[in-house]
Amino acid sequence: MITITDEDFDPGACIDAARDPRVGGIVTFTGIVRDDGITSIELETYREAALQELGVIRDEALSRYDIRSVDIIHRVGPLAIGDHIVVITVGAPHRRDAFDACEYIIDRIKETVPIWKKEHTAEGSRWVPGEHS
Amino acid sequence: MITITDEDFDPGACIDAARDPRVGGIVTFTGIVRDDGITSIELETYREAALQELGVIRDEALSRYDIRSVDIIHRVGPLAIGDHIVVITVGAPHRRDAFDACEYIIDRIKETVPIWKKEHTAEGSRWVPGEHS
Amino acid sequence: MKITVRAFARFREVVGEIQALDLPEGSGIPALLGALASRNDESRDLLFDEQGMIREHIIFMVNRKRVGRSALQTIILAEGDEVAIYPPVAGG
Amino acid sequence: MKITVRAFARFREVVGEIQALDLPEGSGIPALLGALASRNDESRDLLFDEQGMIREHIIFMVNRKRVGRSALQTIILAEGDEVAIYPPVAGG
Repeated sequence: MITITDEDFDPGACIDAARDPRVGGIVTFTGIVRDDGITSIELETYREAALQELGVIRDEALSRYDIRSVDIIHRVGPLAIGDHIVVITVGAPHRRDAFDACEYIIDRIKETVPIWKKEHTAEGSRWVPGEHS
Repeated sequence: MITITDEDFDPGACIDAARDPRVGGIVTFTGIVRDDGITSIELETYREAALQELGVIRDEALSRYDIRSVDIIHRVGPLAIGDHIVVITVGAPHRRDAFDACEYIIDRIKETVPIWKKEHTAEGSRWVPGEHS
Repeated sequence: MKITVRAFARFREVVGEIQALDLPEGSGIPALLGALASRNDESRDLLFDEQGMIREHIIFMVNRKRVGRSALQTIILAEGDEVAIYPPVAGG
Repeated sequence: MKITVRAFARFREVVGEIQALDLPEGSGIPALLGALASRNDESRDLLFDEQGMIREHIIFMVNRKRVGRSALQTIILAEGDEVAIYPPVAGG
């Protein structure tokens, strides 16, 4: 399942949903708001294009790796330190594919999915430059 | 925290415990019982030595990677298909360290921690040979 | 013809989130950007460099498909197209 | 002297989970294995190959510290030591 939401979500529920008799390993990446001297952040998205792009990335992962499931939830809107930003859950027969696919997906998200991050600090606000700008 | 338990556990609670202002990424590996034509499995441990060895592996990971937390829970006793076997949770400022450390830990567990797996099938039972035998 | 322009992040803050532009038939991306840039200096600076070239880092989508640098000058827009402009992404 | 032997997995099934052996002072691992092997053919087969050598894949711990192949013949046990024997691990 691919979701972009303004609400908090539960990474544990994603792991639970990935349990399947053909699956031996589930790898989850949970991104949270780190305190880099900020007070809060704000995530903005081009929602229709982001959902489409997340679907492309999921399909790429499913075709490149021997995995059974990919689930992605990305939060948008105002977030505080420690809040969940994204959770990616990959279920696979064997752990190596689950690790590789999960890392592939988060790398691709940071390259191509239209989501932007604005950091608010005591001194002001700034848009975070992309890793691939 | 390092735990070896006869009871089921909650991977989501481990992710929750790893949230910290200095952490930007949490990587979790959850191993579950895959259906390889088995009916159930049984995990046996040399508990005191296994706890000690898991502590060594955690400390190795903390010194090799830029990470903030390592939590490991390993289940022992009789397990059914789909049951949790192990959960490893690593929190780090940046995702790459969290992925690398988590994969390092599960690889090391399979090499050195005294835990053994017996598979029960319709035809009989057998001890699973180690990946590093 | 009517073209919908959507802008995100810093681009949204400067040129506005969503707007309907009325452009001559046969217009392409440069004409659309020219219309946006003509409004004020801040928009012009955001979209064009000192030589009047479209700034390198702007990403374009037409109807939710990426338009690469090489197609920027040649693509022809059509009635009802949705053009999105935005800076490099930073999600995850 | 009293030595506690603990065995796991297939080794537990053949030689028993835990037992107190009474060995002569100065005994090492080979003497301990010899005492276990003397009980029945199954134990002997599990611990020694056809040439009477300790089988390659057995892992040994003395007081929860791994004993490598090279130390197997030289290590001297002491009163109260806990010796664990087991096959390659398969957890995770």
